[in-house]
Parts: sequence; structure tokens; C-alpha cells
Amino acid sequence: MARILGGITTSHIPAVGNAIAKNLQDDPYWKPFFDGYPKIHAWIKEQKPDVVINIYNDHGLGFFLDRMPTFAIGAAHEYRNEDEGWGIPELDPFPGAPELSWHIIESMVSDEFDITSCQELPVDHGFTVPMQLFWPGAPHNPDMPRAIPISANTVQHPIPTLKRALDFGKALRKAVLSYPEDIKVVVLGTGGLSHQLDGQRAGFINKEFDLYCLENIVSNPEVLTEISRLELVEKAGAQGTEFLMWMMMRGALGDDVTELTRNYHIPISNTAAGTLLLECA
Amino acid sequence: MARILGGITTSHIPAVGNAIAKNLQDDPYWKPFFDGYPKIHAWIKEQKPDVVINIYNDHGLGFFLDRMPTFAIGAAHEYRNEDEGWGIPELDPFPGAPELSWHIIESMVSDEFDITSCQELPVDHGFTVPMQLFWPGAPHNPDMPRAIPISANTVQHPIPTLKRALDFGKALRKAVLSYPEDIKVVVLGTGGLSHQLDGQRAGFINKEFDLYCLENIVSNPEVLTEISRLELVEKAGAQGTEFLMWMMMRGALGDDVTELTRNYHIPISNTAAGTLLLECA
Amino acid sequence: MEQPGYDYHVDIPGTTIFDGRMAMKGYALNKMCYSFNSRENREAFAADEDAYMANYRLSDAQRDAVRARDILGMIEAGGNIYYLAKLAGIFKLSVQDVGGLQTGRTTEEFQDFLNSQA
Amino acid sequence: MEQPGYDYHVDIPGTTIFDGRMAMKGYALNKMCYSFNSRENREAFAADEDAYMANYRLSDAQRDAVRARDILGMIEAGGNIYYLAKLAGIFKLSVQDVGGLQTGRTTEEFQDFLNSQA
Ligand SMILES: [Fe+3]
Ligand SMILES: [Fe+3]
Repeated sequence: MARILGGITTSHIPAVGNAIAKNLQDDPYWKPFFDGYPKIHAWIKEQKPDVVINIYNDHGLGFFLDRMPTFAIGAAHEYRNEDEGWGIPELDPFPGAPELSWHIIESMVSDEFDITSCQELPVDHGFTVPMQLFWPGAPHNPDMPRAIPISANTVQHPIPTLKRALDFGKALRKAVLSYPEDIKVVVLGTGGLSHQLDGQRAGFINKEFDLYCLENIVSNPEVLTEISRLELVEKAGAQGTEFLMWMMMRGALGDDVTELTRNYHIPISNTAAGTLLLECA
Repeated sequence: MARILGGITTSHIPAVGNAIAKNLQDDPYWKPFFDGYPKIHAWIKEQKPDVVINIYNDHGLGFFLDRMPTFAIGAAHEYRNEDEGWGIPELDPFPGAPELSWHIIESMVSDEFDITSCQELPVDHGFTVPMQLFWPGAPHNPDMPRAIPISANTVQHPIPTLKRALDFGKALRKAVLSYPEDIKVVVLGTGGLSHQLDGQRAGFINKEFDLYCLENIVSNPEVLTEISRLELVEKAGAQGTEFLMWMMMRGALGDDVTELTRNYHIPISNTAAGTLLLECA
Repeated sequence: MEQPGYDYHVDIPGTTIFDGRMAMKGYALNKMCYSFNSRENREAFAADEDAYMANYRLSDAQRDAVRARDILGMIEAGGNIYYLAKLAGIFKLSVQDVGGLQTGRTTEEFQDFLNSQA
Repeated sequence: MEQPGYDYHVDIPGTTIFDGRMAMKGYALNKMCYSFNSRENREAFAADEDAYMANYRLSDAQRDAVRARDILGMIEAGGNIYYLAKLAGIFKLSVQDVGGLQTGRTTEEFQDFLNSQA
């Protein structure tokens, strides 16, 4: 049967893609950020996951407002990284794991999650930057697992509640654990932490709230479901709602996790960047 | 506050659109079918709904398999009836009710339905044929209400369960009843009853099962939630799964309904055609 | 959770469940048929069927079935009837014609079969 | 159900909630910005901004805000920052430039403000 090895979170700031392309990892601006990743590389090398479920939020490449899904799951043989409009270098396609995708979609629709299934889905920096951070050279890293993208809506309110996001993760866990093949799965939660790009409050960052989220997402995610969606906007910033992806990831890990590494750095671009590696029992 | 006047179901067979365009209502083939509608016309004339929520299933015009939502709700100013490929005359656009659409989407996402919101959505015969049947000359009938299309996936398995469909209707009811404007709403459930277009079993019709559904959808819809999705395919035919729209409609009517008219006729095209008018208490 | 219970073990004679497995198999064919919502595309297909199918990268089985107007073959190759209906329209086949072709009946016999179930 | 409770009565200074009301207002502007995922479209816009905006039927307020590179004006007119970012890219504005423009700071001052929150 399939196993979930653990979960990894990271911010997915577009500038990171450019920094990687330009090899700026040891530059003084970037070093404190990239220092969060070597431990994760070592863990991945040791654990060798077969499939990565990448929970991210599309930023206007894969979906537009004409048909905006709350939760979308990729079910394709490969995922192309397409032009987003501002010149991030485009990566080669990521191989998919469509049999597992369909197993997950079957299980989650049975469990009353109203999934949008995507047999073609261009993926943006929210998906690719974390892949590059965890598998340098992605998709051409020799250890690159097959990928399943899952995107939640943070573009258009109403966005899903924090409780629904955590419950999504729990249903995802049930789906993966019932997959009959002996494979090892890692789950990414990408985006956040606090940041706001728009309005007179642009540049807003909330260290205290981020540290509260970082602490509780590990050991007490249920308490975070008490945060309403507009409270999340207020405290994490308009784009800090991407923390929903962390909730979805966390739900997929089960009750018993061990924190193996944590990094937090202000600022990368406009964002408070957070990184966590959680291993499942 | 908004009120739900009642619900109306009908099959939405494409051939009906052609029969209307050619004025065949009194033709011997068509008469037993069209005889089901005058009572409904009288009820609509008397009740004058302000908004019609048209629950139908798209047949490959509004959505493709690249991004296939389980539940989609229109939130547009108007809905265009576009070319479906086989020469049904295209109707003029139907005016929308986007403020109510957004109210419904807000309420239902809060209630953990993972809606795909559609600010542009071409509508096919599943939406237009019922409009033409109930409001002759649609959209130019003087009593034509503003419209909100809701589409559920019956193209690609997994389709939603019958229980989820009924629960969707219940959450839709809660949403509409909490809308602060004094408007009258009618809910359509379109599609079905038993039919199968594909395979060696093409032409399959199941009168006994249809009559069981017709009976229970009125007074005991909960019992129908015990039917599994593949049992529905088996008993209603591969396209008989459109009965899910009737379940969604029924959930929106509340417990106490009165059946005002019923019609059942085999066959129209490949389909057992069913019509019901249910008035809310 | 129904799955992998009833939903995965029931066999309904003469019926193909269009699930993820079939959708993966049929994607190119269904995508081509979806393109037929546009008149321009229908005309391009009619003008040169083989070129149009090559453009959508249909599998050999899919091309053979389309060339032979073999509806059961198209379904076997992953075609979904909602999309195939648009192709049937180009071939000027009614739903009853399609029913007859799949069940080994003439259109009249198929109509009689439908009527017999009243 | 949260709505119409907290979600509808909270006022967050300097923050526009992009909900259905704003989405309806901004649809044309956001659709234009979404088109900028294609290089061809970015070039067509750069070649003739007014013609491109007319083609997408932007409102007068939307056109004025775009002409003036007025980010707050675009947001007021229904623009969503995820789509506007593609327009900012055409204008060669970084995220920090955009932050500065909205908060009345130079880009350097905006960067200092970000750093100050560490
Ligand atoms: Fe992001
Ligand atoms: Fe139908």
C-alpha cells in the first residue's frame, strides 16, 4: 500500500525562480533563505519519494475567472510550465502520475469533495519554484518523483475555509493510503507566509502571526481552523491566504508528525518566507 | 427575503429544440410529450418567478475534460447559447442574476461545497430546451425571469453521489432563503429520465425504475440517496445519471411540497421523458 | 466510501463506464470532437479527415474507428458519447441511427425497439 | 455559516477584498491581463495600448488607470493583483516598484519598509 513519508512547506515567490536561474544562492540577500533547504535535500535523498503531491495555488495561468474551481486536481501524463507573462525561465514538463490522480479523485468525490479534475493543466511558479527548491535542476534531477498538482482558489473570494482546507488534506490522506501500489509519497504545501502585494497596505508582513501559524501547523492544526477567512486576510495579508495550502498539506500527514527542520526569513521579495519539513510517524 | 416557489423537472432532449423550432407540438409523435406543459405555463403565469435557477448538466459545450468541475455555478450578466455542433438553432442570450449568484456561491462555499464559479459560461441544450418548454419564445417571453445556470458533472466518472446532489440542493435552499431581496425563485431540474445513447445497450429504457424515482423524488427523496452511482447507471442507463439534477432541485424545495402535475412518456428520441411540477408550502 | 466497492466491481453488459482509465485512453479523440463546437473546425475536418485527426494525434485505433464510422470502436478507444455526438452530427447520423449502428439494427428497427418499451 | 457575519462586515484598511462585487466590476480588465500570458498579446498591447484596451472593452476608469500606470486606480476599478502583475511586467515594474507606487514610497523606501519588519 502507498505511504506518506511527510510534508514540506515553502514559500513559492517568483523571484526565487530567477535567483536560481542566476545562481544567486550565496548572495547575501538570498543566503539566509537558501540555507533552509540543504537538510531537506538530504532527507529527500534518503527517503526517495516516488510521487510528489504539490499543493499550490494558481496565480492566473491555469485558471481564469471564467471557470474558477475551489479545488482542482491534475490527472495528466505531464504538466507543462507555461509563459506567465513576466519572463521567468520556463522549465521542461513534469511527468505526472495519472493512475494515482484518478484514485485520489475517485476517493475524494466519494467523500463529498467537489473536485475539478484537470486532464490538461499548465502550472505556474507556485508549482515550479518549490520543485526547483527541493529537487535542484527540476524536472531533470535524477531523483525527481512523478508529480500531481493540486490547486486551491485564493484568487477570488469566497476562498475555502481553513477547516475545509484541513479536511481536504485528511480526505487526501485517506485516498493515498488506500492506493494499492507500494509507493512513497511526499506532500508539498506551498505559498505564504504573510504578504500583501496590493493596496495601500502593500508590504504588510506579520511576524507574530506567522510564528503562531508555524508553531500550530505542526502540533495543533485544529486550532487554526478557528481563524475565519477574512481574519486570515487581516492578519496574514491579502496574499497570505496562501496559508490554506499549508493546511491542506498538514491534513494529509495524520496526527503524529516530527518537525525535522524549520526556517523563517523576512523578507524575500515582499514576503515572509517560511519552510518546514515534517516527517510522518 | 427571497422565496422558493417550487421546482419543475423536465427532460432536455435536443430533438425537442428542433420540434419547437419547426412547430411540431401537435404532431402525433410529439403531442403526448408537449401535453405535459400547459399546466406548468398556467402556474408560471400566475406565480411570475423573478429568477429561475436552472440545474442542468453540460454536454461538452461549457466544459471539457481539461478542467471538469463537479459543481459549477454561473455568475455572469448573461449566458450565451453557443453552437453545439449539430445545428440546433441558437437562441439569444439569457440575462443573468449575478448578485444572487454570488450570494449563493458565498453561502455554499461557507457550507463546504467546493463550487466552480463561472463568470462566463456558454450554455447548451440542457439549459435552453427547458427554458423554451416553460417560457415559449425564450428568452423573449415577456415573463422570462433572470437566470442562474448550475451544472453538475455527468460526463466523466466519478460523478457526484445522489446524497451529495440532494445535500447540494439543501445548501442551495439555505443560500436562497437568506438572500435579503424580496424575490420569487423557481428551481429547474433538467435531464433524464432513463436513457442510454452508447454501447450495445443503447436504447435501454427502464419504466419501472423511472416510476420509482418519480414517486420518491416527490415525497421521499432521502430513500433515493441509497442508490449508488453505478447502480444508477445500471438501472437508469448511462445518461440516466442526469437524474442527479432532479435530486439537486429536490433538495432546494424543503420537506413540504405538493405535486401539481406529472407527465411521463416513452420515447422521445432515445429517452423516457418525465415532467413534474412541485409547489413549495 | 463506495470506491473500491460496488463502483469498481459491477459489470453492466453493453455499457462502458467513462472513468479516468477511459478518459486517459480517449483524450485525443474527445478533444478533437470537442473542437467540433466550431463550424470552422467541422469544415476543416470534412475537408481532410486524416490531416485533422493527425493534428489531434489520434491513436491508430481511434483513426480506424473514425474512418469506418464505427461507433463501438470509438467508444472502445476511449470516446465519450457526449463528444462523439458532435462527430455523429458531421456524419449526419441521428441518435437513432447511432443506436442502430451500435446494436446491429436498422434505424427503423431501433425506433421500434424504443417504442416497445413504452 | 460565516457569511453574512464577520466575512462581510470587517473593514481592513488599505485592503480591497476581491469578491464577486469586485470581480464583476473588473472582469474586462482582468480578462485583458490574463491574455498577457501570451507573448504575442503582450506585444500587441505594447504596440497600441488604446486599441488593445478597446478590444477588451475596458471601462473608462480602467483605461485611465492603465494609461496613468495607476495601480490603486486599477484595483479600485476591479483589477485583481494576480492578473495586474502581468501588466506590471509589461511596464517593467518589479513587485517592489508596485509596492512603492501604491504606498507613496520610492522603491528603496519600500524595500527599507520590508526589511524593517524582520
Ligand atoms: Fe503565491
Ligand atoms: Fe442530457
